[in-house]
Amino acid sequence: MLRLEGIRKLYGEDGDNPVEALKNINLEVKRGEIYGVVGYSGAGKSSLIRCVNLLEKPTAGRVIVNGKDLTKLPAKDLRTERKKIGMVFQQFNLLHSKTAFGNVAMPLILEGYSKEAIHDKVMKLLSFVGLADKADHYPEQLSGGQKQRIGIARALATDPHVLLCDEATSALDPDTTNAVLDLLKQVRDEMGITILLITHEMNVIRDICDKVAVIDGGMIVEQGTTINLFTSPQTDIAKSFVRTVLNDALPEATWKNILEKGSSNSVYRILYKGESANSPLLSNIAKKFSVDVNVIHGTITTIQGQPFGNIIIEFIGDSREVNIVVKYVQEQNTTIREVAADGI
Amino acid sequence: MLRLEGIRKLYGEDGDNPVEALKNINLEVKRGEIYGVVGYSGAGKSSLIRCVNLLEKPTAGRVIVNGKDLTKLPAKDLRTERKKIGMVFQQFNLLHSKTAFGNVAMPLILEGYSKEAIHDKVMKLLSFVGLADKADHYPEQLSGGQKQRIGIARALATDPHVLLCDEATSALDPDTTNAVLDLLKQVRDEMGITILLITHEMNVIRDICDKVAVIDGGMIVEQGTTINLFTSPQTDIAKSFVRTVLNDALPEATWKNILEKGSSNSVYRILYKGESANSPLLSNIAKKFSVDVNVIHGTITTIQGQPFGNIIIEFIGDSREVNIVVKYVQEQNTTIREVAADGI
Amino acid sequence: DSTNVKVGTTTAETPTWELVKELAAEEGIEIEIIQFSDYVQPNIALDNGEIDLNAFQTITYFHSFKEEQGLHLSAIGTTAIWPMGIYSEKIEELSEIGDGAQIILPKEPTNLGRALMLLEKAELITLKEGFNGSGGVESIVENPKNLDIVTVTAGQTARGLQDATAAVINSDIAIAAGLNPTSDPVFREDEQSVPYINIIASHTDRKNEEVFQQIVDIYHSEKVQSFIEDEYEGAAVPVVRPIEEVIEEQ
Amino acid sequence: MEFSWSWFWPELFGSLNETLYMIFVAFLISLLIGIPLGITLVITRDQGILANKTVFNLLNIVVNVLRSIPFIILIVAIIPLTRLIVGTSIGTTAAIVPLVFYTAPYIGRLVENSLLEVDQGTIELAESMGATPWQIIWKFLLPEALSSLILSLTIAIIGLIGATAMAGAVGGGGIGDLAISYGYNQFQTEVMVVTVIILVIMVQLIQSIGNYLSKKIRRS
Amino acid sequence: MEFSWSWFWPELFGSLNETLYMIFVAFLISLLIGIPLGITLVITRDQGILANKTVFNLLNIVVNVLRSIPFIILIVAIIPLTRLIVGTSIGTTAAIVPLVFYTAPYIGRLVENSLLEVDQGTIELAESMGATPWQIIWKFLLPEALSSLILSLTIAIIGLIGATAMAGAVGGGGIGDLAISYGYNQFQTEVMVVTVIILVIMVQLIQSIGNYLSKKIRRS
Ligand SMILES: Nc1ncnc2c1ncn2[C@@H]1O[C@H](COP(=O)(O)OP(=O)(O)OP(=O)(O)O)[C@@H](O)[C@H]1O
Ligand SMILES: Nc1ncnc2c1ncn2[C@@H]1O[C@H](COP(=O)(O)OP(=O)(O)OP(=O)(O)O)[C@@H](O)[C@H]1O
Ligand SMILES: [Mg+2]
Ligand SMILES: [Mg+2]
Repeated sequence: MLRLEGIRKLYGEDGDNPVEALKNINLEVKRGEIYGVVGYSGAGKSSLIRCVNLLEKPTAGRVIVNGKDLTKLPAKDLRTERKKIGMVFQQFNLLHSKTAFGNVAMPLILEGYSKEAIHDKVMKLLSFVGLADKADHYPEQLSGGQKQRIGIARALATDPHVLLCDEATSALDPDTTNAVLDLLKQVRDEMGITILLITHEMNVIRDICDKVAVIDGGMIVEQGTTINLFTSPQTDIAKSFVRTVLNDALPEATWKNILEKGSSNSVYRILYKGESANSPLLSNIAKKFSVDVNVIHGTITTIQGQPFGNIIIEFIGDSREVNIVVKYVQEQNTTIREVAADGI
Repeated sequence: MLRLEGIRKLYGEDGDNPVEALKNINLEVKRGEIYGVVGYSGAGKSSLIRCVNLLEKPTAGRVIVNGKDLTKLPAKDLRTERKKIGMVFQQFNLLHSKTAFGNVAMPLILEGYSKEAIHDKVMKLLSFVGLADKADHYPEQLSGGQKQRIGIARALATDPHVLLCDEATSALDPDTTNAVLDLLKQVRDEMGITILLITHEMNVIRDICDKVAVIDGGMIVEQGTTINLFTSPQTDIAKSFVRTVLNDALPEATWKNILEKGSSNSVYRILYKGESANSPLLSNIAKKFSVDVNVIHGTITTIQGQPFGNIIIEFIGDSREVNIVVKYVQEQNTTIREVAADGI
Repeated sequence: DSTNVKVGTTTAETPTWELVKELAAEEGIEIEIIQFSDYVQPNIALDNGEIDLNAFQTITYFHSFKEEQGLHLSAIGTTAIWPMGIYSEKIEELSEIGDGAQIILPKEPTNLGRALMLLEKAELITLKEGFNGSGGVESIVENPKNLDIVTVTAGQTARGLQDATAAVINSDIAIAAGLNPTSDPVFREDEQSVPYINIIASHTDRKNEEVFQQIVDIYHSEKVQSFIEDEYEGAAVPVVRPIEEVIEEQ
Repeated sequence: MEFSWSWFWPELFGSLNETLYMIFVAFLISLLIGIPLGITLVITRDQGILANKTVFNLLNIVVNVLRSIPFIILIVAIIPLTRLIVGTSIGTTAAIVPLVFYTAPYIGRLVENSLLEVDQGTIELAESMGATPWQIIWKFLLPEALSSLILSLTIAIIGLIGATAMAGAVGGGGIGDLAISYGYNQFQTEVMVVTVIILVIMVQLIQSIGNYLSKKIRRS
Repeated sequence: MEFSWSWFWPELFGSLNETLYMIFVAFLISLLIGIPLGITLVITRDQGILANKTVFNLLNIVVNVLRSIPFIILIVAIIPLTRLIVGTSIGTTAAIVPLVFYTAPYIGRLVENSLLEVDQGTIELAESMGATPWQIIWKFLLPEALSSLILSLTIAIIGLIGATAMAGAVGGGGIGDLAISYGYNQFQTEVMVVTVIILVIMVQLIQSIGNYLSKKIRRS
């Protein structure tokens, strides 16, 4: 549905210090997929998404949407294709001269919808994003999150085939974020929309994305299914992103506590996923061995429907017994490793 | 240091449909405190913070900063006070005509600092926010997060006594957010700056705030220390915010699983905090009773230096034995309650 | 329709033409007055046939203009003389004009050449040989007193009296500005000097049209003559002479 | 020559009539030419939505040429054209042609300046929606610039009023010419005062309407 | 009358000199008056940073009055003032005074329009920093509006060049007057062509510089 091939983007080409924001990006999003892109600030995420609908002309590479190479299309055909691509802008890009209603109505007006059809559709969308009562407000009378929601409603107005979201929930509180994500999921399920989504909130990725790409310095450094990224991130940057949701780094204070007690050599991290998460591992250990198990940190959760645990435990007991326990855990097909001095 | 008394804010007073954005807000932030404000989009957070430095004139109420009622000050004195109040804007408000350097330098220029002093200070701040190499870039050549960081650096330039942050990290990736939060903590510890901070990211609150207020519909519906809010939120809205970090709602899939196994009546939520978190509770249960303990969901973490756990466990075993276990847990001064049908 | 006649003129002469219009109406001639604030357009428009007559210029200006532009225009009647004078608030006699004195001249083409000739006649400057009234300060060949000659719009000449040593002022402007064109000037044009007689002009092809002659006759009527004398208080001196005679003398 | 009120009033109303006629028609036509001109200057410029060096340079020069010729010379220069359009080069209607040649490029420049102030994000938005250049102009650029455009057009119409005073050169008449011919040339202070007062009222009225509309649209 | 190049060249250079002198001095002074005027119109208006109805209304009316008076009448109206300032009402220097009266309010309006386009957030930012009104104007408003201001001033200076052509009325001379006196009134086509070409080049140059600077500042 959407394929980027060898995309390169150089800003300020003719200036003194050009910035290479994207270096050979290859990425494919299938129809109906929700694809997330994460990366540090300035990594090139916005540049990437803006290349998809050619708001930013890639310096090199091909952008294939729905089988057509957009970089090769004449202006008229590009417009036709763009109509099928909705976009939520990082900076909202609302029209100051239009009310909330007018902003959402804009793409419908361009399409030449009838007045009633526009009214119905817009009010439905505004209700969806919880702003039906703000229909007559102008952008400067709206809060940051309200502006963002207008941007989302607008992007969905014409039932696009592809939706590009640049930090579409970054200004939203968790509840509103969830509502928006539910809406996106619903739209995907019902209409098969394809979504490319930039975010720095890993819970958004966790809750909605099928696949993720991690971008750093203009390159994709890691990509794959969401569950894989969460359970076995490869790059440091991916690990650091995953940590924000899975909370797998031991807080300094806790670590200090442990060190003071002198028990740092019996602190282990246990990672388990899928079926194994359902067997009462900790309970078994306590029952079978003469060690006490203390969970000091971690998260047990569900990612894309699969249980997943990442916990740090302290074994209290004889060190030889602890070694036996560790072996036992390994036999259960579960990852266990001693926690290093930095708590990771 | 900073006190709001009976603040009320009515927008569009003379128009057809005025909006009452703030209703009788009372709030006090002590010197050196980091005070967080959370709330849904449109709750009135920005309005509140903008009333503190009188960017928005409150319709009623007093704004006392450093012992002075700002609403009563003549223009000149108000300016003097404002110089001591740094502000990070939700929409950045960068000057398009100035480079990153120029934007950060602005408050220093207004203060009449020498050229060298300005250069040193600005470059230090830019390095702090990781943008030393972007000093010569203009705002439109910066990414969303980079713009926000410029805004942060600018707000800190004149070593203000009070810092107002309106979603200062909402456009930042987790690592950058952490760096910024560390910086803020450091500034607070070293210079005793007082910080009022709006966010919808509960991990920001968790990591940095001493106190929190939850605002809804223009009113403060809950306020207190961060640890209290996290461990015993009172209002639904506070609970919903806490959930985003503590992850205390059981995912639907997991719950469905449990229901299918028919063991829903032995699913319990255990909440423990402070010292009690350090005794190997689960291990004790497993050892003492003939039930298996399976942790199906939850988070064990540290909030403001105190251990805190919020986990959902399934007891596998005889229901009478389970009842005994529940009593045992209660005797350990730990909260335990059966999980309701909605997974909460 | 020859009974409808468009006459192009300028503000100063409009009152007279209003009267002529009234009188002509009695004879079944309908006159439409078109006021110009410019001295080029009336001749161009006349040549184009956009107006039927014009009356605003001296015979000298008229001749040089039509010759240079190759226009087919003819003078068909005289109107009046608007004698120019050299006025001053600073001096009583021409001889008092000192070295480097500033003299203001009106700049409109019909006025400028005439003002220069007046200066020449006052023996302040010498113009190039054969100067026919068309041309500007570049026509001065000798300026023994190094006069600083500045050209301004006619309306400005009187207003600049306070600033300059002397000014050449049209008599209508002088009156309007509260000056007396007969007694105030330090030097004045001859009231009957042929070159400065203002004329009525038409397209050459139509110069013999009867209605035009009728209008000239009305202009020369007793009523109009006394009107001019009253209305302009001496600023305009009516001239009733056959046009052929004037052309010959010129 | 004495001043007479009985002569003056009908004269004044006639002139006012002429002025209003000239302003109305000339402004309308100038709008019709000037706004598209300004738009074209914006969209064809380097990095505009229909960037076209040739068209931009051409129009830019045409505007500059028209803007640099003194009005009286402009009047003469286009006499053949004037005659072609209105059948005569003399009179109030004929004066409208040079007035348009004067005002349209002026409006073009003012519109250009206003439109250039529209945020780049607005154009991005429009492009992302697949808007046609036509739609970008009408649905995005113009509405977003409207507040500034109105002030620009206010400036233009007041400039036009100033220019009508020169229409007397071709027998256009009007209140400005009345002021000059009688008030200035004939030293009739009464005429000068009354006409200037009328002009001031006219300008004040137009500016007030412009300010009001612009402010209402800007909402701040 | 014949045309003579030997007469023409020195005349042309003299006129060019006069024009440049008038433009330079008049523009400079007009800037010094017009920019503060425009700024004051912006900051004293309703909801401006120094909102003051009386000052705003007063200046608004003064600007309107000056903008509504035909240039030639403006010249007369301020003769006493001109005399007071430059000692005479005749000549190039004297022409500068009415040119300033014409250009300064014009610049005021253009500056006003440009400044009003500055984002409200910029002023908020300035206020949050405790900037004085003076600093808000110089450090925030003007730099942020600079690109548009430059185009506005380009429009103004070209308008001023047009007005200098009328300065001939008080003996100001200049290239526009040369064009009118010789090119137009005396039908010396050569003068007309050369002077108009010079004017066009001048305007083209100014507009190009304006466009270039404005674009460079806008960076897009
Ligand atoms: N200028 C204004 N005129 C009218 N209503 C306004 C204005 N500014 C804000 N509001 C309204 O006041 C309410 C509070 O706005 P505010 O910006 O304080 O919300 P917020 O809590 O900061 O939200 P967010 O998290 O989305 O930024 C909103 O409903 C908003 O629509
Ligand atoms: N117009 C431009 N000119 C020069 N450099 C630019 C331009 N736009 C972006 N950049 C640079 O390109 C890099 C990538 O920017 P981009 O906006 O894609 O980042 P991002 O990943 O979206 O970051 P964020 O999360 O902060 O929004 C940044 O270093 C930025 O400074
Ligand atoms: Mg971005
Ligand atoms: Mg807000």
